Amino acid sequence: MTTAVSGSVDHTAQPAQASRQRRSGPRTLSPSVKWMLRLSSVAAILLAWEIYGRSINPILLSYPTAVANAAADMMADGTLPQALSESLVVLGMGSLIGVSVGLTVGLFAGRSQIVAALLELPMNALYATPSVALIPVIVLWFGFGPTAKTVVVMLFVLFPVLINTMRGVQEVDAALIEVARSFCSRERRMWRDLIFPSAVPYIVTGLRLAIGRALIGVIVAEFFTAFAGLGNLIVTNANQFRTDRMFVPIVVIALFGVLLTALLEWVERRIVRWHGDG
Amino acid sequence: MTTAVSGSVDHTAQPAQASRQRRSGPRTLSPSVKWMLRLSSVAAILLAWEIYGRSINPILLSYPTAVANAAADMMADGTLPQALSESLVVLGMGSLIGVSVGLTVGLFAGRSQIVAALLELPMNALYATPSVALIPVIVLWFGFGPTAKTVVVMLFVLFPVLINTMRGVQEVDAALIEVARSFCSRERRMWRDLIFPSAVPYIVTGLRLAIGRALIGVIVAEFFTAFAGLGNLIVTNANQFRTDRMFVPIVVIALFGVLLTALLEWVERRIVRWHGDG
Amino acid sequence: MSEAHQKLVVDGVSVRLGGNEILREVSLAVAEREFICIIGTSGGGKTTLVRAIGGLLPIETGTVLLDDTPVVDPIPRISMVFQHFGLFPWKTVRANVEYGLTVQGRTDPDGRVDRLLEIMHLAHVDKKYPHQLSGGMKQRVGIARALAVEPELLLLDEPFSAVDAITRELLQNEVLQLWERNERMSGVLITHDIDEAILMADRILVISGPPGEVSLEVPIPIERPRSAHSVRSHPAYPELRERLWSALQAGGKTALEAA
Amino acid sequence: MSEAHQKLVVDGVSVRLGGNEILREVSLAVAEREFICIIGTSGGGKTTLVRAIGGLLPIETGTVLLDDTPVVDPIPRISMVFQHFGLFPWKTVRANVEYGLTVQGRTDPDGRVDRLLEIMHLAHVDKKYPHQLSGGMKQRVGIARALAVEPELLLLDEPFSAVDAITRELLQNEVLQLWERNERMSGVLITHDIDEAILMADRILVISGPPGEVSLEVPIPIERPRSAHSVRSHPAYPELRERLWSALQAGGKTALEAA
Amino acid sequence: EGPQEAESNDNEIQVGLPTGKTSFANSDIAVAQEKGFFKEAGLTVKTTNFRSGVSVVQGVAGGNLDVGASSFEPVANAHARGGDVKIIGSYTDLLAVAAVTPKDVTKPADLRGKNVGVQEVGAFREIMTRIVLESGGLTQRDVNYVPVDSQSYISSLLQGKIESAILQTEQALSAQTEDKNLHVLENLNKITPNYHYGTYFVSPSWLENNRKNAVKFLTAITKAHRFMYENKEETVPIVAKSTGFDEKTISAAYDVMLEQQGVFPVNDGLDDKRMRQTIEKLRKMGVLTGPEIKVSELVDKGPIGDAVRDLGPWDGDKRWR
Ligand SMILES: Nc1ncnc2c1ncn2[C@@H]1O[C@H](COP(=O)(O)OP(=O)(O)OP(=O)(O)O)[C@@H](O)[C@H]1O
Ligand SMILES: Nc1ncnc2c1ncn2[C@@H]1O[C@H](COP(=O)(O)OP(=O)(O)OP(=O)(O)O)[C@@H](O)[C@H]1O
Ligand SMILES: [Mg+2]
Ligand SMILES: [Mg+2]
Repeated sequence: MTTAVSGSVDHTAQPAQASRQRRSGPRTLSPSVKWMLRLSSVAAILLAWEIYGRSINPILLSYPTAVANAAADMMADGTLPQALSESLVVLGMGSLIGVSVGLTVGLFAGRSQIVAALLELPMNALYATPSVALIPVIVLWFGFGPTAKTVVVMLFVLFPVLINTMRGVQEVDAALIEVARSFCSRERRMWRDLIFPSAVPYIVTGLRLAIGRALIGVIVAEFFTAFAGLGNLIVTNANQFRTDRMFVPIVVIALFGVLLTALLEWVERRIVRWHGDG
Repeated sequence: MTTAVSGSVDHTAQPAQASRQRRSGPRTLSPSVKWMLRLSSVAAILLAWEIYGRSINPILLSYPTAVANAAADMMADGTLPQALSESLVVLGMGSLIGVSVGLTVGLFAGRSQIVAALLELPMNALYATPSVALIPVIVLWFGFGPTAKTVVVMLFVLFPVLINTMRGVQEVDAALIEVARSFCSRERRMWRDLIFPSAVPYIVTGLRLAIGRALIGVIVAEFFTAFAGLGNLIVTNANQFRTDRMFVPIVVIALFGVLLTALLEWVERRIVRWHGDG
Repeated sequence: MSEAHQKLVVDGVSVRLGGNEILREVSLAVAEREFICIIGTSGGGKTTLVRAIGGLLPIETGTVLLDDTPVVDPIPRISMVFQHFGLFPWKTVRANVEYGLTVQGRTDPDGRVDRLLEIMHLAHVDKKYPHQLSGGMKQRVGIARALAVEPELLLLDEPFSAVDAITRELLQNEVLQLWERNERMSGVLITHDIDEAILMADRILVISGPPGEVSLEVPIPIERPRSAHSVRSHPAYPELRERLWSALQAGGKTALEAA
Repeated sequence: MSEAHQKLVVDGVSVRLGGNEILREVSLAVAEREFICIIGTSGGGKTTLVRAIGGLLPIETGTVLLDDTPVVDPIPRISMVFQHFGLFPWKTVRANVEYGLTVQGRTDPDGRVDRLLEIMHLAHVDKKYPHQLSGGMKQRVGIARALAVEPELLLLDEPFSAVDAITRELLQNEVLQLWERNERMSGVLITHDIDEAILMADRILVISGPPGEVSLEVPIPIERPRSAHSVRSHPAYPELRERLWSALQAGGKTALEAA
Repeated sequence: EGPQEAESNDNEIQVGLPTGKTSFANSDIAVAQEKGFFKEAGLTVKTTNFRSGVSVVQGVAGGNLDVGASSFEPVANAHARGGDVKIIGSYTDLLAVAAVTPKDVTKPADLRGKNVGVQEVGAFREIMTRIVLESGGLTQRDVNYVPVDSQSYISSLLQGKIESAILQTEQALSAQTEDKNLHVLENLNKITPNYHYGTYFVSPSWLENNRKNAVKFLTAITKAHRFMYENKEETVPIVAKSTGFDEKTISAAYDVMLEQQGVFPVNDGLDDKRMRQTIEKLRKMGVLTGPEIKVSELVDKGPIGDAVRDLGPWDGDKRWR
């Protein structure tokens, strides 16, 4: 029941309906528009690549249709599935360990200034050390097998997760920490109720960065520690200048990057339901 | 002026002074304790390396004192300063461009769903693409010189900055955006007053990740295009089994990582004075 | 036009948030230089209403008109004090108060910011950051910020909720004085204090909800200037208070028990 | 011991924050089952005082004793309602209310959480998240959370500041009833509303500052149960109100004008 | 640096070398430089080291390098895949590498079941490894391939992580001084004397516009090769400087490479038969795939022919080619 407005209003005086559209602020695009934008950018890039790739020296760059043909061949002759399965094992194990270690150490180091101070310099140094220097030592300790590869992937994944997690933990709202303390939350509980949830956006960003790193880590590991998987496919085909075939594993990796990122975002949206949309 | 307590208190009943120490909560370590912890972890690692390094074949792994001697030699004969200066130019230019582009694109993409949707797939794909695939194209476009190296470093730096900045912008407090809108802040101003400051912790984390990536990017660039700078020193000395000399540029890189990170933190502390300490 | 004296007209405004109907066809009007108060039970939709008036929310049906022009986006002529304070943590008290002026590219020729810092008793903390302030201080910064832009329509969402009785009386008087001295400012104040509403308003609206509707509208016949004392001793006061109280109570039941 | 009836003793407590002296040698005591109110001007140090009592702040000098044991860290027997609400954004209303119990590893055998959700009129929003609540709703969640752990000392920092007059009266009564029914609970309530303090307190302390000091202490001789009406018509009321008001005013000048 | 400058300065040549640090086999350029042969020809030559022959081929194909130095197989592969490169000369047409193993490996057949270090499958060192294995009647399936990048090649050998590595002659000798337990199992030139090793190559479009410079370059290189045979005293220090090895090692390597085997050609060094056989070998091993290639299309003997004609051919020694 609405009461009368004090003073009558001219209902037709202003084209209010028309101008309601212009409302600015955090615009939310509809999913279909988003998909259109996404696909159109991909299409534009593929087209440009096709045109440019056809125009230049074939040993430098292939083009999408040639790569697609090569991919079909490599699926048919079994080289691609085989290489893929080899790489995926390393990718999975290495990422799993890297993410677990990064999360755990990051949570501790973000919360404890002692742990942070102890780790700080060695961590920053190790992170900046090129893998060329580390690989001989890794091989020395872990041999040439899958273990060494896993360690390489782990090292690639570790730092983005660790550094982002650490920062996320440090940025926890001090007021909420005080609330948790006032309810006598023990440290362990505090992580679950407060520190972890509020660090989630940082952690997700770390994971997102880790995805790309993990995929590149697999390739690097397969270059330097054993002839297997997608990395091996890249090298052998690169040595023969079979650019179309060389690009197949690379495109597969890139696709993986896209898929895993999308998966991560989907998982985050499912878990973090409490978030305001603006 | 304090008024009387209603009911008298036994002042000596409890050892309150003694137990005041146990107060938990966000402990703040004094700078000197922090430095002690930092240095002791570094000392422990150097000692372990020295002992382990001396125990195994010197061609595999050198040890700190030998590396220090080699560094002194290389300073004296000018090889190190020369290589360093070559690498630093590439490092500086590449990082500068990578950070600028990452920041700019990240701010835009974080704020505009259209930009984000357009960039999303190509960005995720490119980020997961191993540099082996990109280097022939980079060389084709930019030659073998410093320009190509700069581009490689830029690509290494770009993504951590971009992805973290983007997320930082997306995590801006919706309530504050509403405040800014209510005061009719134009979009441009909103970035300065609100979006940028609140994204700072994310951006700093991105920069921190970028430091390590930039340093590794320089080495990769110097390996895969024309040999030069510190990367060249690594390769040349490795080829001649001079492991102690090989480790000099590697240690220099690692030190740089530590120094740049410390610098970043110092700058952040100077800029972000408003922050509560917990 | 004949309706020129109506500064703000809210006509049949409905708002949905997160799928729920929060406001249902709310209509009201505020005349030029009028000061109205809105009271209503917690969760009734008061904040949502002022956000809609301020152009901050998409309206489902209806219109908000300021001087006969639809308000679709925020406009500089309206400014707002937020229930959640909404201070920028990285700006000092002074910079927060200056914010509206800066952002609208305006200067402060008459030392308005200094005066407001004085009036709000914030001059001594003008270089502090929000996390160093008490709750009441934060609230006063929010009020000063909204007043600094000298709006034609001032929207105040529970502006005195975190200040003590003394400061509250001081601030009530200050806001009323600023309003009286200003020739063009109309005001909409949300409060949960009936006495405050009677003290300050030309007219009081009671919003009950959800979904929020205007369930009562009473003009306050008490002549200005008013004081807490003069209001309470006014002959109309007991009946007024009683009416508002029962309207609140009726709406309150709905609001608090609504599923 | 002869002092066993003193539940809480604050003795000569001084606190510094960010280099400033916020509390200076504050002493007070709360007896078993006593309910005291603290009033004082904005920025005077009230919040700081209850944080110190709750074991949340390092004390520079002095002691806080609960049942003659120093409170150095938070203890489960004390719980607190925060002026800033302090809800967990990622927990539903129900999970927020249950928080204290969960965190202390306790169960809810008597359906206490459900009852509190009812009492606080939150049952219908128990699955919502804080960002979907109005200001008053958030405040009620904070109160319910503190009550759910049934503390021996309940610290309430302006717990009714964001609720309307009706809800406020309801909640005041609910809190008083919970307190009366509970055999062991003492209470310290910070408010900026003198009438609220008179209605609820056995004794009222006025804090003036900064630095915060106890500038007045008055017992309230009005017999319980009280109601808003019975209090106002009590013969001691006008004089009480007048005393508190002027104490507040005296302290207020210091607080608001302090450099 | 870069192609733009090369175009603006007609007499400047950018040369890409296929190893991170210049090897003895590529030191002919250093000799030509030091002895002023390039200057005499009116050329300014700039060299850049690369990670592998593949990178050099890409540089030449992309127009960033004028002349590339690389072993035969990347060039052949690039040509087969439409990469448009042409061989115009050789730095060493005979193999100048050796298989190095611990002393308990006395013949290639002993490598059965051992860890064998290779850098990349399908790259030069892996092909050489397979040739060694073949000579002992083994295939790659009879050993464990272990990937070792160029930096840790030798350290892995010393450490026992791998038991065979293909090294440049000077590296092989140096490795033996580092670890007395190592020895040269076989010089590859012994096992496959008719394998074409090192080439200088260009892109046809560059050759078309810079034919004179190509002739000048090859003239200076041929002069350098001849000088190296005639003057060990002067050659050894120059090579030692460009490779970074000590003179003793280089002197020993000189004896193997020049005195015994004569790996540097003194005439055109482009033997059709040798190249045809190399192509066949690569095809058989599966490291050269794709369309048929003809030596006549892969090689342009014009410039080296002109150079040798100017200098006058050498003969009289079985090493002279
Ligand atoms: N972290 C801090 N650093 C410096 N000063 C602080 C800090 N926190 C609080 N203060 C100061 O302490 C004083 C008391 O603050 P407190 O929050 O205790 O006041 P209060 O009595 O609760 O006021 P209100 O009624 O407005 O909430 C204020 O002047 C405030 O500026
Ligand atoms: N984003 C949202 N999604 C869903 N419901 C919402 C959202 N925001 C507010 N609401 C609901 O809208 C109703 C009105 O909220 P509003 O903040 O306008 O109330 P209010 O009258 O200002 O109350 P208070 O006096 O407690 O501040 C509440 O029931 C609240 O739960
Ligand atoms: Mg509200
Ligand atoms: Mg307070």
